[in-house]
Amino acid sequence: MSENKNLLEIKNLHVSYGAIKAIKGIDIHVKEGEVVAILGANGAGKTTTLRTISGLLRSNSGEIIFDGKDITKTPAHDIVSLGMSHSPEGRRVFGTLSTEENLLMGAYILKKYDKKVLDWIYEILPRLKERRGQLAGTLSGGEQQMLAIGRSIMSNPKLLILDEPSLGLAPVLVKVIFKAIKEISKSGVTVLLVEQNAKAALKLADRGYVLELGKISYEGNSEELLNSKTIQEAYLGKKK
Amino acid sequence: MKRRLLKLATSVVATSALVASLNAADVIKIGVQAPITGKYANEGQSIDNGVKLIVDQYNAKGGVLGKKIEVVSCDDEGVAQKAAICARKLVNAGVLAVIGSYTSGATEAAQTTYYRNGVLQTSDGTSDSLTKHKYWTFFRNSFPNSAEAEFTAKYFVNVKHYKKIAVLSDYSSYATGLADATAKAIKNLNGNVIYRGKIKSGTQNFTAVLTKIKSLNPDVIYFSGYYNDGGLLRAQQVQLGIKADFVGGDSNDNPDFMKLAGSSAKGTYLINVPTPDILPYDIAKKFLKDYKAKYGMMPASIWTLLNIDGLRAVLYGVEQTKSTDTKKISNFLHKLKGFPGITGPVNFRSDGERIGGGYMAYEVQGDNSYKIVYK
Amino acid sequence: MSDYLLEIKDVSKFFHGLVAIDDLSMKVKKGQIYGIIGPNGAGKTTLFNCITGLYTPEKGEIIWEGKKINGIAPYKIAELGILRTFQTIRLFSEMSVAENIMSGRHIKSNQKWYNGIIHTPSMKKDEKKNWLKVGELMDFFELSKYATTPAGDLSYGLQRRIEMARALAAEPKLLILDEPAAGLNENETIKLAQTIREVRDQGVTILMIEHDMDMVMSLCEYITVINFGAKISEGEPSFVQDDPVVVEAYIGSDEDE
Amino acid sequence: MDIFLQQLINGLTVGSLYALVALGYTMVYGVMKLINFAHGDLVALSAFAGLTIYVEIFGEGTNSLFIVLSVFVITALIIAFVGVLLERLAYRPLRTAPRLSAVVSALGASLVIQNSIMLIWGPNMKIFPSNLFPSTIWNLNGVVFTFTQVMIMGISALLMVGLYIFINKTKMGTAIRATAIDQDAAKLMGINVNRVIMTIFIIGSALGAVAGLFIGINYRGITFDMGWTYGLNAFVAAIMGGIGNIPGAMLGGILLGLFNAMISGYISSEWAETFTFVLLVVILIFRPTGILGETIAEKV
Amino acid sequence: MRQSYKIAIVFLIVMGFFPLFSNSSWLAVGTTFLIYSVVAFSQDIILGRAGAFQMGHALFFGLGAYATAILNVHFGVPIIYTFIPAILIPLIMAIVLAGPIIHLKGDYLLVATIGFNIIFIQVIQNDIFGLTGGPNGIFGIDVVRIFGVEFMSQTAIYYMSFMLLTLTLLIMRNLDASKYGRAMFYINKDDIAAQSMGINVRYYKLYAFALGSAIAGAAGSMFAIQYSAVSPEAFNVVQSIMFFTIVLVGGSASLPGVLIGTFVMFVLPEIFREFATARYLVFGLAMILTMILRPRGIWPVKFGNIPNYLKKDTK
Repeated sequence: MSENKNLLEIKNLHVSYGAIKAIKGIDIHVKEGEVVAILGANGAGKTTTLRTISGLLRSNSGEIIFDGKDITKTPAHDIVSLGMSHSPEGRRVFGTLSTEENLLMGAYILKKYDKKVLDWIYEILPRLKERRGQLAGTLSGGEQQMLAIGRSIMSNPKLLILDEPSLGLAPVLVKVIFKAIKEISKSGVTVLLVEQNAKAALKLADRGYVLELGKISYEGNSEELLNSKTIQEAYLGKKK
Repeated sequence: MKRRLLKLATSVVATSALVASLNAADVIKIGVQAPITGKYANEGQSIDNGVKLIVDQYNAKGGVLGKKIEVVSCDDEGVAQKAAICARKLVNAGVLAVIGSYTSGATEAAQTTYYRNGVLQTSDGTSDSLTKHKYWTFFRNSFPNSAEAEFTAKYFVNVKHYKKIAVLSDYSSYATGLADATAKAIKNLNGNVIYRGKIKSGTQNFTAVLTKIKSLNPDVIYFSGYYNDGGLLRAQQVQLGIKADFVGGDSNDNPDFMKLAGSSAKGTYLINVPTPDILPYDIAKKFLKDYKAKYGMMPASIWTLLNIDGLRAVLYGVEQTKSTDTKKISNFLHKLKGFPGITGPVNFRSDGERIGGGYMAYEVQGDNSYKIVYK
Repeated sequence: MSDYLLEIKDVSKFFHGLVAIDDLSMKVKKGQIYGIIGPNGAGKTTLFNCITGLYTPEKGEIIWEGKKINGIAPYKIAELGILRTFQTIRLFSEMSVAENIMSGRHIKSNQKWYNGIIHTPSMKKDEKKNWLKVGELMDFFELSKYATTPAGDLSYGLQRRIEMARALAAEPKLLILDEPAAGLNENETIKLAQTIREVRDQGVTILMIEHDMDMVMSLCEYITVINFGAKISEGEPSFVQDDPVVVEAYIGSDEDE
Repeated sequence: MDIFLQQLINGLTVGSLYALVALGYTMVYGVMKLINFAHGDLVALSAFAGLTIYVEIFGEGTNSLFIVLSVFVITALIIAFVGVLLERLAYRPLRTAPRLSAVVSALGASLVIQNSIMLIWGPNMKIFPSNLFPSTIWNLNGVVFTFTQVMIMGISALLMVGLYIFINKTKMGTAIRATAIDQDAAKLMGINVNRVIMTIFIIGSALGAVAGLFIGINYRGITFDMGWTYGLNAFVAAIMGGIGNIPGAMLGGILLGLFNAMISGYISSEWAETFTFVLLVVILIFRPTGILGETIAEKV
Repeated sequence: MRQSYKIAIVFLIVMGFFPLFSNSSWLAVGTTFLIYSVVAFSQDIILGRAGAFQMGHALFFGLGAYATAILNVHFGVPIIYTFIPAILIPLIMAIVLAGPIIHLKGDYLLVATIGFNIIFIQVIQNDIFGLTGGPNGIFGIDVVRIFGVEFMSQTAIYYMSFMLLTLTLLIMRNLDASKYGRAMFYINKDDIAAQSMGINVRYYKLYAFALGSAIAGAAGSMFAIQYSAVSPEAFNVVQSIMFFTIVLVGGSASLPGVLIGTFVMFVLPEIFREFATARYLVFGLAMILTMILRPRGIWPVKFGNIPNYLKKDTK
């Protein structure tokens, strides 16, 4: 699997918010078929990285190459057509649209949405089917997260970017979400996710990066990361 | 160094001021304060044109008292506040007299400033309040609302025998004044005013008020405001199927009234002093000919001619008193009797009111021409 | 009067019917450094917003020095001596550092309504007193050289410091810090911990949310752990750190083990 | 009773026009959070452009269904183009600027359009010919309505239903709603936000153009500054209904038209505007974001 | 901001000597400029400082003008005594009107204030209690007399306006260096942070409304004296929009900005009056361009005015 070519490659990326440097030269690559996790504390720059990749933010310098194309300056909506899909932090579902309308928006770039994909989403996330006519804003947090993920695979992406999919969810729901992500990954979609639930994330991921203050402080295989003290330290402050 | 500069600067300013005042002595400045743009632009432009025509004719003959006449125009847009600004401007420009403005409101707003600065003013404004202050500087070149109101009342009660009369005006002082005076005059003749309302000028949609009037079932709707609202009122009245006659006060006498009313114009009655084309005087015919020759069209309405008579009377006063002292000219004009005007003999009362006047009622014909139905 | 400066009694807060804080209780002693930890989205900031009056809890009581304060306007809470910093920095970014800190002096300044129009000698004295206090704080937080720089132009670490200086300028009894170390580097974090201790030693009680566990564990004397709006553990750092419930909530549960 | 019904028809006619114009305000606001002060002037421009197209292309006095339809279509296209141009030149460069900068730009655009009209067509009132629509008048037990009024109410209703279907049932419509809710999320769906905004300006301007032509045909006299009056009323209607909310704009427009007619008819035309704004302020005191507007809690 | 005080002083000196070099026509323009500058500053207190979207400011300007006009013309009160009600009436009305709506967010507050302005115009057009003179307004306002001396010449009125502007600038300076002025900025920049620092948002916004309206009222009184006439058009929404625009085009809360704004919006049209109608077209274009090129105004405000004794080692 690791012999596959790079689907996403980030080289020496720098990003600023006004005067504040949020990302200070990071390199990340994601191979086809992989699941890669970016871990790190709040304010480390995880979300900024993802938003820059999907074109919502502009980088100061560095390169982002997706599927062989330089997308550093491509607008967000065009990046979607290239096969990248980003499920943002905080779910950001369209509250006054129904669940199904939200899903159909996910397939906006397609001439006509793929019925099979929709059915498949309803299959792996059956709760969404029950709620298909309901306004997304009235769904529970877990259901909204399911919707956000479902919405982001409606466009048949090659790469799925997930930002904190388990944020604020009860363990039982986290389970459902991660199961769905696993399903999606199994179907051949490459996944890049940012997670605070390190254990769950690393169990799913092939590789991981630890981001600290806008720099990569550690990278490696999931097992290495899981067994290393790094994570324990980063999260629980068990002193070295 | 600084002080020297200051001195130099003051002396330059002083000399130029002196030069300017010397220049000023060579010409007589006449101000025009009129609505050159805005709602009443065609009336305002016509007045401005008329004044310039007369002044050109005078200057061609060498001016007055050997001085050239210069026209200074100021656009008051028919708006009182702009009129107050114009008044300041024209006074500051050093005019001897001001012709205008067209509307009573704009005239009144400027009146005090002219009075305080001793500048003569002659206007066609018909609002009774214009001569109320008895300013020695003011001369009305038309006839006051009260005269029109009495004529209208007589026509309604004694001639047309209307039983139920609805009276409408806009908010302007002229129109409210005329409407109130007319309503009062009708009551004095034991006529029956069943409705007295106001519309907001320029709002276009008068159906709500007209529907209310419809419920009262009047014989006639009298509107004392301006043509741009009058035409629409008439059109919407007919649309709403209100059978009453429509009678417009003097300010409805404008070609745009017919255009706005469209097919509904026919059968409308208008009350005004004689229209330009039926003035019998030679001097009137000559003026209209000259105006047409210079501007390629006829003056907008009788109001231009009335203002021109005001101008001619003032210039006559300058010539007769051989003076540019406005107080002297004013004293002369207050005693003016029988000066041959374009709109008939010009006579002023001591309060600046023009004496005389002959109102007529016209019926608009199918081809938008007027037929005199009462005078 | 109770022994506690701040008491949270069975407080619940809902958003659109979803529970954000669930029947939460806790007690903060005067002079304590009190920590609140929990995963993102657990409801910690919501709790702070309830305490500072930005939100009104649907249920329960927030008791400050023996008096119920829920439902009171935020500016009155500040007048009571409860001041805060924000998770996402909320500085007056176009204004200078000094002016930012001066906003904390607002409630301590006794200028009258007419002093906005006419300056009086007593007002000038008041003005000077407050500016000098700002000067002291800038010295304390090592911000003096940025006094006239717009706050928004400075780095994350400096901005966090300004926020804290601003809150301290109001001479609070309780200082609420929402993730004060987020975005700081290691050195800055160590210095921050030191500063917090010094502030406490001046008599200010501290209530903080923090993700940097090194800092929380070494600094806080008492910790409450929140997950899904509810308290799952509380106690001294050493206890909390080893509580299996906490470990699971943080590192994440193993799914199908 | 027939007087009441008559006032109802008067109110509905004006209300339909307000609603058409209000939609333009509310759609732009919904997506861009900008009060497009120039929208009212586009309405005025439409009346002048329509008149010129009619007179110059077809000749005054001619009339047929084809001609009237052509005048409407051509005018709507021109105004839609001007609307797009407006967005492109005056608003797009300011999308990330402080909000008030865009408001000033909108006010500037309003001045530009208004004064362009005045320079092109002159300051005087222009008058629409009376024969564009048949002058048919129906009288049902004393309640009178004209062909033009029926057209105004009918076409407006049709356009509004059409817009409602477009917004709620089509992909582009859903994309517009999605963009209004969350621009970043919309971008992540692959929605080209610039194109959505362009579409909104096309639709809003075209609806305003139809309203402008109706105003010309029904009220005949058009002035370069009339956009301000209609614009303000429509804008108030949009706020009443809850700005950003499409059904709200329709509701607000109709409500305002009816309210105006009833106040003028039964209480006093002298105080109609006062009543309107008192109503508005009262609505805002009790519902700070309008009748159908949502209350959005600020995230801290 | 210290720099802007210097600019203000230079400006005052220039304006103080202006009458020596000017004829009465230009003096009239100068007077208008001074009066409108005062109104613009008062609008700036509400919009530029407190950040309340006030688009009905002409209402308070008008209240002052009408207070002077009505008291003088109908009740024979000498002009000099009408100053006090011309300040107090707008002040009280500002609190009464803004009170219930002060919590409204941005655009909603904007439309509500437009509404108040329109209601005001309708009230005076309807000649309420026979006092306001309807659409034509009130004419024949007296000149200022102090101890029997008439201040009637354009120069006298110019200097009265000049004094008013000087006073306004003084108030602005005092406001800036006070708890009240700073509170407005804090609310404007981040009202949630401001509340959390103990600032009563409602109170300070109302304070801004009251102070701004009172100053506008004083300017209104001067306006009535300058033209010896007042009428509704001078105080309608279009005027309010002008004041609103002046502040934003010039630069919110910036002394030189507001002066430039007033100059651009009121004096340039006077100078270019010859171009008659095209000038507004150019104006509109200039407004758009200014905002695109300088979104925060021609001369944006610079913060950082701290007392000298704090400037130890600033970089």
